[in-house]
Amino acid sequence: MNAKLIFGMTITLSLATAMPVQADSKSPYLDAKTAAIIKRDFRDKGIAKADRVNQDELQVACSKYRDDMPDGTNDMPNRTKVNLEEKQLKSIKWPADGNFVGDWKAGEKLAQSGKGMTWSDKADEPAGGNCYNCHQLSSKEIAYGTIGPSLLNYAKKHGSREESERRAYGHIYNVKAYIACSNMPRFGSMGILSEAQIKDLVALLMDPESPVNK
Amino acid sequence: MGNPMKIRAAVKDGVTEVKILMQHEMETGLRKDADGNLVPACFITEVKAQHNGRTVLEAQFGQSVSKNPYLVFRFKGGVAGDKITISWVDNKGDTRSDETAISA
Amino acid sequence: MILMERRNALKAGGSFGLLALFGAFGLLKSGIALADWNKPAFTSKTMDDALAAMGAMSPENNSVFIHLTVPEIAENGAIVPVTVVSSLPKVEQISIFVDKNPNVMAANFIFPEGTEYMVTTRVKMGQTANVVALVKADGKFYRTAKEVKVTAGGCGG
Amino acid sequence: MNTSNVSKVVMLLALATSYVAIAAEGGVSDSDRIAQYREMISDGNPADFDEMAGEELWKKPGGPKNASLEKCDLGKGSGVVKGAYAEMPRYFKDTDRVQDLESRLMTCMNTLQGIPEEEIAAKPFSTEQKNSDISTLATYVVGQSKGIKMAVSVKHPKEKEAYEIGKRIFNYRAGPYDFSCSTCHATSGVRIRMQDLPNLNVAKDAQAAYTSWPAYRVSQGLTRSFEWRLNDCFRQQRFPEPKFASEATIALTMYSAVNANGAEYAGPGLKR
Repeated sequence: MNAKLIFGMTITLSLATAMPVQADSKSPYLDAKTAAIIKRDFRDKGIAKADRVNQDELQVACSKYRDDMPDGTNDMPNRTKVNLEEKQLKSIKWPADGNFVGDWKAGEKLAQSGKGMTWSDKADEPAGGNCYNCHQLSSKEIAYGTIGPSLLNYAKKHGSREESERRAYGHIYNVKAYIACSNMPRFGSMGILSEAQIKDLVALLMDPESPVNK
Repeated sequence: MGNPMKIRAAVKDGVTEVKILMQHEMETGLRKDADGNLVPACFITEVKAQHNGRTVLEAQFGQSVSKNPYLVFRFKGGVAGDKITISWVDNKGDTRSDETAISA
Repeated sequence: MILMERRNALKAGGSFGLLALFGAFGLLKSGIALADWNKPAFTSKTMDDALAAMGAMSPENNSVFIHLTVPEIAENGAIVPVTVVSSLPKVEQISIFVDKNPNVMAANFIFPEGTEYMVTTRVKMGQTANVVALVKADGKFYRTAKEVKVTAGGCGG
Repeated sequence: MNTSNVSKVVMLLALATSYVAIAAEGGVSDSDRIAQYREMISDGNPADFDEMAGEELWKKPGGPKNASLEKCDLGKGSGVVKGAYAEMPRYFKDTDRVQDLESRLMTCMNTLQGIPEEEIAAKPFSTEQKNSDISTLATYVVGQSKGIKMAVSVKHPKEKEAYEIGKRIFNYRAGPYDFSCSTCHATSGVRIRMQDLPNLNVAKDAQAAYTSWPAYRVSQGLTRSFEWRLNDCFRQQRFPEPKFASEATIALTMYSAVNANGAEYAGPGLKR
């Protein structure tokens, strides 16, 4: 969790304070009270420690504004968005060997697994990619989600082979470098998947033999 | 002694429809608990449905019947107020019997 | 209505003595003895073995007179609803199998005269498999089958 | 016509029917198939057993004070269970705060029966080994609102405030995956894996979702409360655990319940 700025640490508002409120959508009082409640009402369980509720700069901004909404209700100022994306791009660690592609079969297994980082997961078990939860990646697998776009025929859709590989790696490593408030996790930047695992997923997207491109 | 079941029996146009929901774990004997130990098999093996004492359906179950078994069947005859009795036995010899009256 | 049923069930639950009596004499020695639990059939690992144990070596395929209703997709394999209706005359029994379960035979139903040739129940399925219905009518066996896809539920987290 | 002719006709008719069925199949989506599955299992809900057990618990004297919960005030007066859930969460004068059903049950178990709240909160959810009393009681209480229209008030300032805080928690992104409730529940017509996701900001979806909880969960073989539903959402959000019946979970419940107003309560439900 590099690049994690801890917000919400300075809130000193007492929850016991009874204060007449005008409850509406723009209320600094309610924002502060919500933050204090969240800090107080969540606790450690398994590997999920209470400090996970502390937001970084991106999470704060994306809780306040919506961006990349399918219904077009984007209300984040463009300057904020560009600024956030530039910072996120810096957190991407590109492969030192210049190779983006691993084993697509290992990638398919990762894509099917929804495990990782919940309080019922174990610390020493590697996380899955959770890909099918939100994306279609095979015309044979009927249990795929639609929160994200279908990735069928990915290899044919994103320019030259090199560009596509680099794009795929970057999006999996930290999608927020491209879409500030995307629903997708920052798999590399947040330490969810290793470089090798991300390469396996790039292979799943790019290999002509993988179900994505069949 | 097993837990109570839910029985609904209703007659329409001379046919009585009986719906039964039984409370039973229906353990297959193949499942492991959180500690990795096999949970011993425990499942209903036989069910009998009677209308005023006459058998109207007999069933035998294996491990593949779902937890809290559900059963629907129909028989000719039966009038409102008649007694429907459902009984089961499991592989450990536990039994349960409940009854209800047919409604119109 | 629901309340009344609940009361009946609770009342039944409360009268232990009566139930013990039911258990000992009502069910097991009711005069109309239950057919024996067919152990060879219920412990068969393959359809062929199970059919042999039921005395149904080569049942005739018939999806016209046996109407098998199952969902095409089951959101969870723990409950798969199955309804079998037969329009054959003189049905004696209807059996339900899941061809890829560890023990393939799920249930067997025996129909006395006057009971309609239909039954609904729910079975467990470990994976995508065929649900098979076997009907014995007038001494002969008939079968039909349908595939049920068992899907990965939720987000697997 | 002899018998063999009759069977030929029947055979032809059946073939024709199955042909029509196959032809129509092109228009059947997986969502339709799942809807068909849910319809097929909708009768015979094992949650009925928890309703029965909950009613027994409600009426049975227990706790250090050996008292029943029959005098518990769920908001419609002492002992009134019918329709109470359809108006919860709500503001309670005696505790001077907004409470959801489980929170209120905890208050009653504490004041009427003398059971310490920590003891109740330590066993909030049923497990394979043992049903949780408070969860079973909740199943009974919600069943007494079946068919009654959801009418959760935001008239009291604290009710309005709970709703507004709930909305903020709903949109609060955090944790290693950057998830909030809204990641999955603020867009219409999407699904995760095979499951359709309700857009809880929209009345139609919020109504269908909220009024079907608590529910018997087929995959777990247990009846699950609304507090459990929220708890497990946070688990999958990769959050730490929300404290049982805390201000945070009550506020989120308030947000969901108010958005479901106007719909007939239909639980306890039956889910995959």
